[in-house]
Amino acid sequence: ELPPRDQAGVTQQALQTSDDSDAALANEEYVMVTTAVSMPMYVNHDQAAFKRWGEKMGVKTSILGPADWDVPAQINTIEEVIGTRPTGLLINGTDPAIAQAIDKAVAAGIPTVVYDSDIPSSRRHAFLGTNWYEIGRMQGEEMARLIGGKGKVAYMGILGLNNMEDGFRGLLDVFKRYPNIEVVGKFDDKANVETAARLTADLLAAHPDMAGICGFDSNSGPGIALAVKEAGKAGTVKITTVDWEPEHLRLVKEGVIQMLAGQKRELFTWYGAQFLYDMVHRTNKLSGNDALAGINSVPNTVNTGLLRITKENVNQFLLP
Amino acid sequence: MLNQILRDRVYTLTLTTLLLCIVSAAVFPATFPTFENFRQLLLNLSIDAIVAVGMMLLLISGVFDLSVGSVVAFAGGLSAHLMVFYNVPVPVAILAGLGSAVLIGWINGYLIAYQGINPLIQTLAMMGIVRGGALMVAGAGIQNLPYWYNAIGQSKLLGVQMPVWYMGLVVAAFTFLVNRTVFFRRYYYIGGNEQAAELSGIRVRRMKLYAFILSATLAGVAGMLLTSRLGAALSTLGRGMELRVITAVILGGASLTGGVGKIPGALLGALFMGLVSNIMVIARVSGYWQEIILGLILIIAVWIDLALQRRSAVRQGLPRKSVNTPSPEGVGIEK
Amino acid sequence: MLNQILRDRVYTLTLTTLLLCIVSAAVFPATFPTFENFRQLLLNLSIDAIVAVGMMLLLISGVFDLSVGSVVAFAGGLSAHLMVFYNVPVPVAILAGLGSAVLIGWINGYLIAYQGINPLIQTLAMMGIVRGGALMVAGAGIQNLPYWYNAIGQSKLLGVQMPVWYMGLVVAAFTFLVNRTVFFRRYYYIGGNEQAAELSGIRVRRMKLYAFILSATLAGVAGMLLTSRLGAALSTLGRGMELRVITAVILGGASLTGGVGKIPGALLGALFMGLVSNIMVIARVSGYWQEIILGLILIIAVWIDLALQRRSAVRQGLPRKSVNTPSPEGVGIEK
Amino acid sequence: MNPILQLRGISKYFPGVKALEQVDFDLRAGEVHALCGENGAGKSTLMNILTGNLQPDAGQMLLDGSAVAISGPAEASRLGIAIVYQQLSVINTLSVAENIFANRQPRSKLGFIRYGELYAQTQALLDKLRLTNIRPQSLVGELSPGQRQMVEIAKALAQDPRILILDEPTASITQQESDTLFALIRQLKADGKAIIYISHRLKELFTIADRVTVLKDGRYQTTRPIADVTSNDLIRLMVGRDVEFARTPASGTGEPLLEVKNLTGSRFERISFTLHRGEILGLAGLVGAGRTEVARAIFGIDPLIEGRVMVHNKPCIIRHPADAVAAGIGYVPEERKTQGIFLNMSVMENVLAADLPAAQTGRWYGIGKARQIAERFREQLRMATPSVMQRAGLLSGGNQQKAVLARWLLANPDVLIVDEPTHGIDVGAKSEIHTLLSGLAAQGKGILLISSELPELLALADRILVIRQGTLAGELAGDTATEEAIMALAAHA
Ligand SMILES: Nc1ncnc2c1ncn2[C@@H]1O[C@H](COP(=O)(O)OP(=O)(O)OP(=O)(O)O)[C@@H](O)[C@H]1O
Ligand SMILES: Nc1ncnc2c1ncn2[C@@H]1O[C@H](COP(=O)(O)OP(=O)(O)OP(=O)(O)O)[C@@H](O)[C@H]1O
Ligand SMILES: [Mg+2]
Ligand SMILES: [Mg+2]
Repeated sequence: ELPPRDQAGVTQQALQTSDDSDAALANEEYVMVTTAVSMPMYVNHDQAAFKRWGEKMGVKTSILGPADWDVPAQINTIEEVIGTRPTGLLINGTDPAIAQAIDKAVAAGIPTVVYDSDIPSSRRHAFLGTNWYEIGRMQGEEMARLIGGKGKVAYMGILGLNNMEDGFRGLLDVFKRYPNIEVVGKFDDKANVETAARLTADLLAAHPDMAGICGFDSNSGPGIALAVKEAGKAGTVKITTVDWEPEHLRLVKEGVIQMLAGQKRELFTWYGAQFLYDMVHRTNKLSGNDALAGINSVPNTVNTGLLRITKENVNQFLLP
Repeated sequence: MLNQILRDRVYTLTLTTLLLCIVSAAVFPATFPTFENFRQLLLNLSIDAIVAVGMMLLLISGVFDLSVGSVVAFAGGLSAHLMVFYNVPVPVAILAGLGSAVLIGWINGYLIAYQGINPLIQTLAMMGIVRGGALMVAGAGIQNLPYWYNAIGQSKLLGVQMPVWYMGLVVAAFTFLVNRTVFFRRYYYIGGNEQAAELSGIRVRRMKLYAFILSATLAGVAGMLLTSRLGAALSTLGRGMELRVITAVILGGASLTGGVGKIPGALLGALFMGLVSNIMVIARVSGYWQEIILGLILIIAVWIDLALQRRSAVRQGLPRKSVNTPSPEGVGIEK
Repeated sequence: MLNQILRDRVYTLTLTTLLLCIVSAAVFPATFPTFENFRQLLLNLSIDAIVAVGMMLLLISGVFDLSVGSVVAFAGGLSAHLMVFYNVPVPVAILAGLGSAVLIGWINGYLIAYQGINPLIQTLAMMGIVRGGALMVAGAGIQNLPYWYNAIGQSKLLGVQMPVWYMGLVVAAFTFLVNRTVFFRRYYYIGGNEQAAELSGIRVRRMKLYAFILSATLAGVAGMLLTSRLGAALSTLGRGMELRVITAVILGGASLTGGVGKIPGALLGALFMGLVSNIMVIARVSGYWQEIILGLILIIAVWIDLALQRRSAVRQGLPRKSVNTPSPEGVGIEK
Repeated sequence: MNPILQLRGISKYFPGVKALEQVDFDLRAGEVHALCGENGAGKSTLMNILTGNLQPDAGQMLLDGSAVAISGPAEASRLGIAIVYQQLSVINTLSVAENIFANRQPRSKLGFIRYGELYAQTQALLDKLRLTNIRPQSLVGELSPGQRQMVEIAKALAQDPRILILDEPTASITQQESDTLFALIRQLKADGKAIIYISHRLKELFTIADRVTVLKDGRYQTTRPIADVTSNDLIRLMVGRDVEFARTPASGTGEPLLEVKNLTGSRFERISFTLHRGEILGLAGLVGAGRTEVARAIFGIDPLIEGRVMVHNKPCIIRHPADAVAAGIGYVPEERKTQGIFLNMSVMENVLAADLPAAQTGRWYGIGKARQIAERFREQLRMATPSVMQRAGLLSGGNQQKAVLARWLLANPDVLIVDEPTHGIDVGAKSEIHTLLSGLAAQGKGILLISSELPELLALADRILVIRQGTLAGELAGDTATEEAIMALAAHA
């Protein structure tokens, strides 16, 4: 048969719930589905916090998703997971295309929370995260400040990713306001340190007067920094980038990278999971029967805000 | 006779696959052997399988194509672009998308078969070019595709989503054609011994050209199905698909040296890989364990079915393989 | 004589490369032909080039290895792990890292040469497994490596960073060995005709095993250099390196069918690819245009040097090539 | 004198085939011991056991009276056994020198290869074999089959073995080369070396061999001094019946089938001749004379620089073998292994290669029908194979050749070009193929017969064209021509 013309037509199963008995808790399972599941940043922030939460609450947590950045594969995983009826789903909002999968989960009565980037077109119960457009803006502002509003800048990341392209837009929107800033190019470092380093080296050769470079994926920073260091231009060529892995922090401390636009990824998953838990356990009843009332009892959208990491505060992030 | 069978990858792999199913059904009785799960499983591998059929044909004739993944993204992206930004009617947009795929296949085929450019370099270069094109047309992704376009991939038949049926159709059709038409039989000769094929009056170059066009077209079809299934076109679709598909096809009995392989093998290979990842989802394996275990299972599977083949080969007393180091290719080619 | 030369990929590619350099030097006199630019260019391709040498050897003998990229990450990660978390002395840690690479190579070689597992599947699976291992040992990335370890990759000689010199050393050494020792010459026999090689008393399996070990070891060395150059070990190092390197090597004159190729070709291939992307950045090509133009240049380059080879071939009047589609492989291998 | 090599009760079984059954064989120093038998009699298998490529299922080998087990080629050559394989085992991507000194290149004290020496030694060897037009540096892939065969021989001689095995060394070379080869063999013999000589050309055996051993269906028949047997005795022992090579009466008519006018290609120029309906036209010449090149050009494999081809009096442009096939021309190539046979495909598929539609019922190809067709030819040509589903690569050399011939019998073209058609085929089968060819001619086909075996040309051809260095040196009438006359025309004047 043909697909429904609009999701309203879909028969919704009642949101699955559970009581607080330890027995119930023991066989509750909260599943996180992301993509590039083994990307260190994800492992050390999102997934670490999610696991900690699970241990604290005494419930089972699982993390699933393809090894590489592969949205269709993430969708496949979500749809396969739905069949196994987890207690709650925590989904990395990698691309608007996962909206349908999310709706399927919701229709199946599985509490579903999206984190990192929002999927407004979906019927997700809640979203926690940041707006990549803002990450772009933040980098733009900082870079403009660092180079005194004039000079050549370039930026790199993974081209074609929805959230990253938002970031690029934010960055460029800022630069638009600085007529003396010349954007010499947008580059695809394929989330690969060597490529980022190679591109940067080439850039520095092409533009000896390069003022600054912005990076948008977690491998951009180390790569750019490496090439800038090797060209002996650490400090003179300004670098702003995303994420705050140990490597990034070290480079900030060394003064090679000037600013990191970090996300509070731990909060995404910790509170995301908590939202799921509260929905399942109806921790906060807002009405006689929230399900019938057609309301859900967790925040709709949460902006966790950004971290601004610079030489000043980097020491607080470096682990002893 | 049993030996005959055991020497044919299609059968040995079927055995291995069944084995895997039985085991996991025993371990996860509640979640694995359910209609939903298999429906989903098949849906998820249908796209790869369709591309794999084309790839199988290429490998039978001794070549391969790394650009299929990019073609999936480009063809889908192009028609989405036309429909959304230029309101081109659905059928026209689809034709345009498929047309672009045909063109890409033609260029690959022409440069490889007639200009003698190395297939790996040619298709790798094309993979980059077309990926660039995909970024051009799909940019950060295109949503809100026309309803009727989405209907292609999202409607269901007997509770199973269409792509699965299309896959079945493609596999069945090509299995039949390759077994029963002179035209497709020729590919085995080309892969078996290109010179001898040429001297037997087979137009090797032209046939290769066709093969590339065909596989690109199937990739195009896959692109349509994937985008309509997602209801969106992403420029990153089909990334890494080429390697996945080639692996599936080789698992399914093809060889990089050409001349061997059967169409159902393509489906089987894809099915096997789909099963493995499905089981890992069900078993909640993830993180680096996922990659490690996937790798191990792959090796073990191939090893098992080599063992099967070797044992039957030994019983059949095939020439001691020491000379050309034992290879699945060596045996079980006669169909 | 000239024909002889024109029939050898190493020379034709050198020509093409020089041509490219001259043109871009003329167009970008200020930015391209500078010492800094070339120094960095070489530094950035040195790691790939070292891996490419091993890959060239594999392709000469008719096989290849997709797991090298993962080995780079794992070997580097392992020694970093040992040095930082267990305060293992630098030399020991390095040996451990290299040892792990040797082991991986041995497993690949054993399963492929002695168990007859298809090289593509085996090394692809190994690529996943080892990547998993890399994630395990390197985790979030390991910083603050010992000074002396970093010194390996960061110190300079004549204003050029060490990895470039190591690359030179490796390429020179293997060029000599492969030309002048019976041991390495054997790989040409194996790739040229495995059975004939066996009949000439060459232990094909054992030689293949060695080849895999060697290429893995070189990948291990590359891992050491990369991590020490970076001053940190990241689990994502070397992603996608395998395809990059194989392309370089085939560009440099190798063929997937084996038997042909020269060690300097590996360097040349890597150099050519490095040059192209360098020039594109200088020419302000950016965004997806990079991929598109890179692809086009790749095709054109191969096409040009096919043309060169074909012309000389015709003048030499080599028949018998005419039918089986003209391929660079066929010609120009003799030392 | 006691034998240096003795084989006792050697047996070897392959699926469906008793390749060898209780075979005894002994070899003395300083003798040339001929081994003959039909295709598939087990000759090559026996030799493969001697060189350790195959292990016998039963029996023992005594070298100098002491039992040995030969593990592989390396071991064999260590024991001083060298072989020239029937199936070419040279490596096309390497130079002549590196092929000859495979894995044993001359080295300096430091163990590095000395190319100067390598090429010098090779040159010496080539001179010894009078192969003046081959450079040590040139790629083997660029040589003609005949030349490759000579390289193969040089490779064996280079090891200067005490036991030299030659498995059909003369199959693809001409008189001249054969003569040099024989001279060399006598030389070796004088030096007290032992030679095992396998050939289907009985005439050769009588000129070179001292003793002869006959195998039939893998069984040992007898060993006799060559002096005590006649050619007919041998044939009877091998085939079990009499075979005579009577010259077939010419069935040529006046009607031209194939007409070529000053054909010029990369290796020949201004070749013109006419092939008439019902005629067998012989093409003679030394190795590398350009016969194969002419054939390839006509068949559309190599580009023509000049000249035109007419079939049935109609000029036709042939740019590709497919065009040739369409025009009613067939070509049995001389290089079976690389250009003729599909080693990894079944005999059935090999037979059908040139005419797949034959196996169609309606518009669908059917395995069943294909099988029937293959079976038909298997019987007609007496192919020794357990089943038509057998991999062609597992057939004996001669039977592979039959499979290739069957392919063109099926396609049934008006003009059939056969390049060394009885290449490695036993006497029985040879006479069958001869009758087959003259039969085709009688049916009104035209046959262009390229052969390096003069008796064959003399027995079959109505007219013989002699090619010397790519040019037409002359024409002889088949019934009056003699070997001497042909050689006189072919040899470099
Ligand atoms: N590896 C193998 N597997 C199966 N059968 C084989 C194999 N090798 C040889 N045979 C069979 O063994 C028999 C003997 O083969 P062999 O090559 O020794 O014959 P031969 O005397 O050399 O014939 P020819 O004169 O044509 O070379 C043939 O029937 C052949 O089909
Ligand atoms: N692939 C090749 N590359 C270069 N030269 C070749 C090639 N094949 C043949 N030749 C040369 O072309 C000439 C003609 O060879 P061809 O085989 O046509 O002669 P032929 O009369 O058929 O001799 P044969 O008895 O060996 O078949 C020979 O000198 C040979 O060395
Ligand atoms: Mg034989
Ligand atoms: Mg010839």
